[in-house]
Amino acid sequence: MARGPAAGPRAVLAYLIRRLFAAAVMLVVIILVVFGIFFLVPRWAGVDPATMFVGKQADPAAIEAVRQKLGLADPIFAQVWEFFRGLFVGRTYSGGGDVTECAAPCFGYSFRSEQAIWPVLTDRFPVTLALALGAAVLWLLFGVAAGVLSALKRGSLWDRGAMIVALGGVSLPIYFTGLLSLAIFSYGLGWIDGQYVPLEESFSGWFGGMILPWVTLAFLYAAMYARITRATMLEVLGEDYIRTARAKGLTEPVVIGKHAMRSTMTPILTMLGMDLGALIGGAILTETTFSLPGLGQAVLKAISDKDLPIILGVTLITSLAVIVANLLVDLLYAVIDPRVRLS
Amino acid sequence: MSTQRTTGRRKQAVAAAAVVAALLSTAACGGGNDDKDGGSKSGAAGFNAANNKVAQASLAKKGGTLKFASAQDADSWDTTRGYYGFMWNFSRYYSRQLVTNNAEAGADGAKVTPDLASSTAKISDDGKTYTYTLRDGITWEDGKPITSKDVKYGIERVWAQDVLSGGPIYLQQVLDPKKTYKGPYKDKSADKLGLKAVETPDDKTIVFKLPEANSDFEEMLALTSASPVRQDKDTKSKYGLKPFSSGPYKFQSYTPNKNLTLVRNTEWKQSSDPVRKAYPDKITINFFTNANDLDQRLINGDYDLDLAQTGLSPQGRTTALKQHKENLDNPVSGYIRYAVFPQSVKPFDNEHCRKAVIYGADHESLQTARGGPVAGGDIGTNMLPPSVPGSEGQKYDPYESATTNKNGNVAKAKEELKACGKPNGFKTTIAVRNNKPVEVATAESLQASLKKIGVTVDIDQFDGAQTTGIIGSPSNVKKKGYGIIIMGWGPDFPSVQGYGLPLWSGDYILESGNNNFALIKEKAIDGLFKSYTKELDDAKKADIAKQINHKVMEGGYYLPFVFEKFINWRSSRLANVYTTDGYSGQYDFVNLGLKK
Amino acid sequence: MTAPLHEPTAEAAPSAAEEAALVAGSAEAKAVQGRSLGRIAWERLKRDKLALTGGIVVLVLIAIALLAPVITNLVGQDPETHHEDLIDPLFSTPTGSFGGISGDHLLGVEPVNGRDIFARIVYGARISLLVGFLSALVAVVLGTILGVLAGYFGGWVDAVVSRVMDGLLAFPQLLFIIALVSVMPNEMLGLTGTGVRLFVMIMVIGFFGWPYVGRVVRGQTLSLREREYVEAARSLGAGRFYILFKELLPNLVAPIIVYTTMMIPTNILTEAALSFLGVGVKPPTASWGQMLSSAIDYYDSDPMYMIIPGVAIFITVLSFNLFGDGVRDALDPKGSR
Amino acid sequence: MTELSKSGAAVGEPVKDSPAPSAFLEVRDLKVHFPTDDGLVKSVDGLTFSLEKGKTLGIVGESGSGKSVTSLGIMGLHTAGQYGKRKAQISGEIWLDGTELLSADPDYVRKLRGREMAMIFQDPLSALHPYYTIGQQIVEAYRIHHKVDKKTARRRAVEMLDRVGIPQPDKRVDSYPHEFSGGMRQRAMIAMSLVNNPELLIADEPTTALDVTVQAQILDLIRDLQKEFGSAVIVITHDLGVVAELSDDILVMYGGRCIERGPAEKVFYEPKHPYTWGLLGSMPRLDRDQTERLIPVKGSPPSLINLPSGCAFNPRCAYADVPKDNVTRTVRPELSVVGSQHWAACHMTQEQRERIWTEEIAPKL
Repeated sequence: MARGPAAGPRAVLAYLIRRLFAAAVMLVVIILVVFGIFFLVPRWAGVDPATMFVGKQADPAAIEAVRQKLGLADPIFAQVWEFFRGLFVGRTYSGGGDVTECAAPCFGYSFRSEQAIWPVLTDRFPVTLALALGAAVLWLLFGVAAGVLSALKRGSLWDRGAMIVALGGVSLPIYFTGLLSLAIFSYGLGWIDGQYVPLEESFSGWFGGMILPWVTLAFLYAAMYARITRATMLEVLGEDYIRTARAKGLTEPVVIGKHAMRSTMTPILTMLGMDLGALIGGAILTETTFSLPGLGQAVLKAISDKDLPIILGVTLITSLAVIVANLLVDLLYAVIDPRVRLS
Repeated sequence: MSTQRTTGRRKQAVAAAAVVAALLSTAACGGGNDDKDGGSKSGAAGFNAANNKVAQASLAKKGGTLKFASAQDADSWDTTRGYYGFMWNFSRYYSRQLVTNNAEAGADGAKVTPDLASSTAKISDDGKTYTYTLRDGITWEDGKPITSKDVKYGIERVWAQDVLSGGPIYLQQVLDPKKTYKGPYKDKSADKLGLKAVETPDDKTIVFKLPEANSDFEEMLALTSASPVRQDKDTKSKYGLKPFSSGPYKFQSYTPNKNLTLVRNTEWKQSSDPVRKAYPDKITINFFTNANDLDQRLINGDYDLDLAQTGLSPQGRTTALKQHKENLDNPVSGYIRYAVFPQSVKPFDNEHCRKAVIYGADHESLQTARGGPVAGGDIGTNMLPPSVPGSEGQKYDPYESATTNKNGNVAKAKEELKACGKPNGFKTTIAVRNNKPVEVATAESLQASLKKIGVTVDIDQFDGAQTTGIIGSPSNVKKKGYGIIIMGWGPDFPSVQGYGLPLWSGDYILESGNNNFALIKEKAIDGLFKSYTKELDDAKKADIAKQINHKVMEGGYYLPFVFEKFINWRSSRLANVYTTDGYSGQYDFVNLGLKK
Repeated sequence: MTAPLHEPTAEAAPSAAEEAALVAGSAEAKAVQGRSLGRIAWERLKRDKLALTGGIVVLVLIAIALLAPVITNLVGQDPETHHEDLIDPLFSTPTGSFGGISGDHLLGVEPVNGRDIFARIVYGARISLLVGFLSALVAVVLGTILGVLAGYFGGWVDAVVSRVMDGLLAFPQLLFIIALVSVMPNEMLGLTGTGVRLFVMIMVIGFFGWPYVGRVVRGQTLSLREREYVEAARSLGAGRFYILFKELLPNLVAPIIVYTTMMIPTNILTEAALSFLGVGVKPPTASWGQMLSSAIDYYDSDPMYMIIPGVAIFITVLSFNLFGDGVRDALDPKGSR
Repeated sequence: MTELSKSGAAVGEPVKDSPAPSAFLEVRDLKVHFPTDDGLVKSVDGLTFSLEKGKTLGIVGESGSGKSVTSLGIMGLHTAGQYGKRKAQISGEIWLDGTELLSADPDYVRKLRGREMAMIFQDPLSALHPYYTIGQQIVEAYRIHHKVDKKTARRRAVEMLDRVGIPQPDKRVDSYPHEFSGGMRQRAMIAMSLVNNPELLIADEPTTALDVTVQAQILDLIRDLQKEFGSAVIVITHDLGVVAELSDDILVMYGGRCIERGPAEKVFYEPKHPYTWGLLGSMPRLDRDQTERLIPVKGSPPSLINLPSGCAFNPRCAYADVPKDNVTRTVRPELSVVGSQHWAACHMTQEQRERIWTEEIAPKL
């Protein structure tokens, strides 16, 4: 009967190892799939990837040389294997008397922009992270607040109004709201510069550049979170333990703010973890609209350039982010909800 | 119905002409005082004030940061690998050549002037030997002198196409057409200077020995790909990330697709350089992904000019034309936008079917799709760009595309179809790059107008990043049935050779990376090109260019859309601004100055 | 047994009214619901004005999409004819005010080529709805089959399906779809151009959508499996297949309907985003996302061109969302809203 | 002045406009109505009773009879936290220790909750917050009403857990509800309710969710604690057996009204209302075979929106036609004295009831 208060550290460790192993398998699958897409599909479509790397007046010999250097002539398994090896021990590309070193962790090397991918990722990751986190703070604040208020004033004008606005927010394409907000607040009224400035250059400039993307992105998500919060809060308010809390003589702010919120936040945190993870790779539209030099922008450019190594790198980093975020959420969940046991 | 429509059309055309005329006349007013460095309230020089003339030259001051913005990064900043026009233009900040384009406005800017060399080439009588002597005081960014061996090594790099792909290979084709040299990285000689065709008897002298004369050779040496590179600083494929500077500026930082900063090269001496004025202290480029955002930033004054020099996008163009006309120039780019008919795809093997399409096309609609007369350019009537000697502009209009037939001539088109044996029309496919919305728009326009003569077309938008692989492969073009390919072309250097050789010469039909999409293999044209390379007289060269152009047009291989023009933004801060034919109507970057 | 008279009462009674709620939760009440779930849901839906409005708009949109050629014929326009005479050659924008809105062109004309926006919006509805519905269908079919298999058979089948679902949910989907669509050939499976793109979009969006359905269906199947009546059916000697489809599927109808209605608007937005990014259907086929994408070049000089497709997307997605919300609430056995 | 039963609990016709009563708890003409889309749900429709300290009142009825609504009404939980919903309409009077609660300041009532009056809920698993330990929840309950530090409160929590019979209370205080068995959980719930020595304890179906063996333990516990603390206790249940053991008085509710009340032994051994007979008949007894339930209550609870006219029980009553002139279907019976301190609302005459009870019902029980 008497189980321990929570899973012990050993259980947590075992759980972590199991999850990390699953994550690794997952990443391998993702790598395989991405390789398949970019090497097998073009071949099927009759396009030689090597021709993407040569210029206007390229001759067949140059194309062949590029193919050699990039290892495009190797079987796909060999290419995948090389990629894996590169992740751990680094990798050397050579051809035509030129040697290019790519240190571990080598996520590949872009021959279009002559860069190792890892620095690109580490350079752009903070921008995307800042975008996602900043927006998350906003949407949590406003979305959850609006959701709670709607739940507490269920059926009121505020509730109906807020929920229709929220539904509207969910129904708007982000590039549409993004452009509108740029046109209005940046170009039109000139309130906000709306231009990305690196944080190390100027905090205020950075903040000014991030505010529109944050708000735009947060608007979409705040709408979703408001809806979820409202529904969850309503469900929680119907729970017996809320009635118990009242029966104890707790004041309403404590009942709502402590007892009800604690339960309401659990699914919200789950969502938050997944959304943050997804945003790290999925902020393509936002970053494009606002010209933010993040991962999404890099990958969109890479897709139009067919710069496979960058696409592969970003896809991996993103999947990793989603997996890590999910893992964190699961761990956090175990902390928040004592009923959850790590298994 | 149709009469009404024509009337409407005409009215429209008249109105449009009036607008354009009004624009240009105001511009003339604005342009009138450009010598007095006047301009508008904002300080901008006025509409077209820098178009083929120098605006506000005297206002340029030393110092400041010149800020470029761009929606596109260079293909590579490596002098050997870059092929984008703006890269060649920009590379003059950090790279010098033996000879370079004249720092002059308009057509004069396309002429060659000495740079590292003390004078233009001493050419032997047979036109096969070019000798240059380097001037004194020319240095690398570390203060060491630039030698003839550095120049030779830089040129040799063109041969290393397997490592340094992407750039123009004219020098290789002219100096070593048989490709006997394998490039410096596979060079067995100790100094890696094994290229026989180039000799460096001493550090100051360099001699080029051409197997066959080529009258445009010096133009080729003026290309960025002929820049010197120092062997100990050659990082091979990574050279483009930080080229070693021989010019007035050097790389401080560069993150591809993000930003680039140049700072003064303190070892560069003004006295050693007759071309570069080097006004600003610092030059930055910021890369954008949203073209509208970019334009808006330009208009707001956050940046000085667009690096890519492709003109404002429609929204920015409208805003700028309405509110900031004094900041605009409307230069001719030197590009011709056109449709080309591969002869390998039936029925385009028949010249009458090709001509049917040319007659059937609504040229004005195509022009509108390109952006109209101002932002798109004049209706293209032939295939020689206005900046190339021998060009006749709209005066040569074999299909009366800009006059009688500008809205298409259905009757004539039907006649040609009959002559082709397809009186009821046919089906074909237009291939168009998916990353060029304007080209897609022209494809749609062509599709709509060809419908009227019974020619139904599918539009296949192919991946613009794979242009060489898809339409550059004649077998693929045939397989896919691309009867019409929409493309554009600008001269690498302003001559019929620099423009038309890869497009029209039978020798240039390649299995991969082909640009002779029409697969033209006419003895007459090939012969004219041969005689052109041997001809040293400019007037005669121009005449040959004219003949080639006529031959191409008579064959009906091409449907030119426009002689491209674009609307280019210059900030009010800029001084000493001018467009140059040397870089396809772009501003001459290297001599831009700031007012403050 | 009992008269259902009290049923709606109990249903609507405040949750604090403990005893009333108890009635709602009683086995009897469940039996009533089980018998006439559709009718009760419909009763509830009829009362939800917003959901009804959404549903009506959805029906209108479907009608518009189906009757696109008829509608455009009625106004005498088609989506692909150019009207360059209505375009200002200098700015490439329509000469008429409000994006060239006139009696002939109800919503104005497109910049550059002067195509009729009304006709393009009407035809664009076809693409949006087609992709929205079919990809949801793909997701539902895949999700139902795999979810039922996983939930019913358990063991390694469940393990594999669950892992795949986790994996797909961890995939950066939009990125992936863009990448995939952008390398797809122009011709495949006898389709060309827009056909290929549509096919790929439908399949890929559907493919990434099925885990959401799969999870729910699996969970439902798991719990239903434990119920007596399935056991009973089994003991009567019914085959596994029979059990699956006769007993489980009817009980899965409600969650599947809910997820489908919620998935369609998301899919429509995804289609619009893909078209916006230039990997959607190909011109001259009209699509709202693509119109919005090209309208961005005229956001100030011809704002109507941007607003119209934007509003079209907005209204469509909003209507589906409103309707979906209503359906979800109506089918929610707890009736808690 | 209200007539008090000798047992001290309950009973007496409502006295209009009376002054503050002397009973510890007095409920007068309590009505709790909920407006809904379908009409007004009259969950409690005119209920009157009173209760003295140290005494126990059992309220019996089936689901939907209004017994839980009554208890929540006393606790003031119909008005607290009813956000945005159509609010419950409550009328009547609830006097607790000389104060009328319905008209009192809600915050004053809140302060009484947990301290003066506490409640034990039916399902301790759902009634305890799953994310907080038992200790945290008890400490919280204690500290709202006592200005003490956490340590003191925790000692008190351990003490209470010990008192309700939880083994190793100093350890279990840090356990979460889900780590307890059902019986232990209910003990913890009771500990939490009693932590402030409330004078009124309402136990709403305290044993329904528990095993039969555990039920007895919990009932014993409540009885013991009541003796110890001297509180007034209301036990709400659908199980007559539970109240018979525990209560001094019993009140039977049907359709939001009281249909019979009286001292426990009277109601249990000499019930005067057919519905009470039904409850007795459906009560499981150890001395009887479970299968032979002789007088089950047929049908389901009445709609609280449209109560059947006449006697609300008439559609389910086997003896609805015993009184003449169809009176059961037209006239609502009022409570009338049927014995000493014993009231019932039925149209049947005393004789008819006696006859049916002795001839038809009692033998089968």
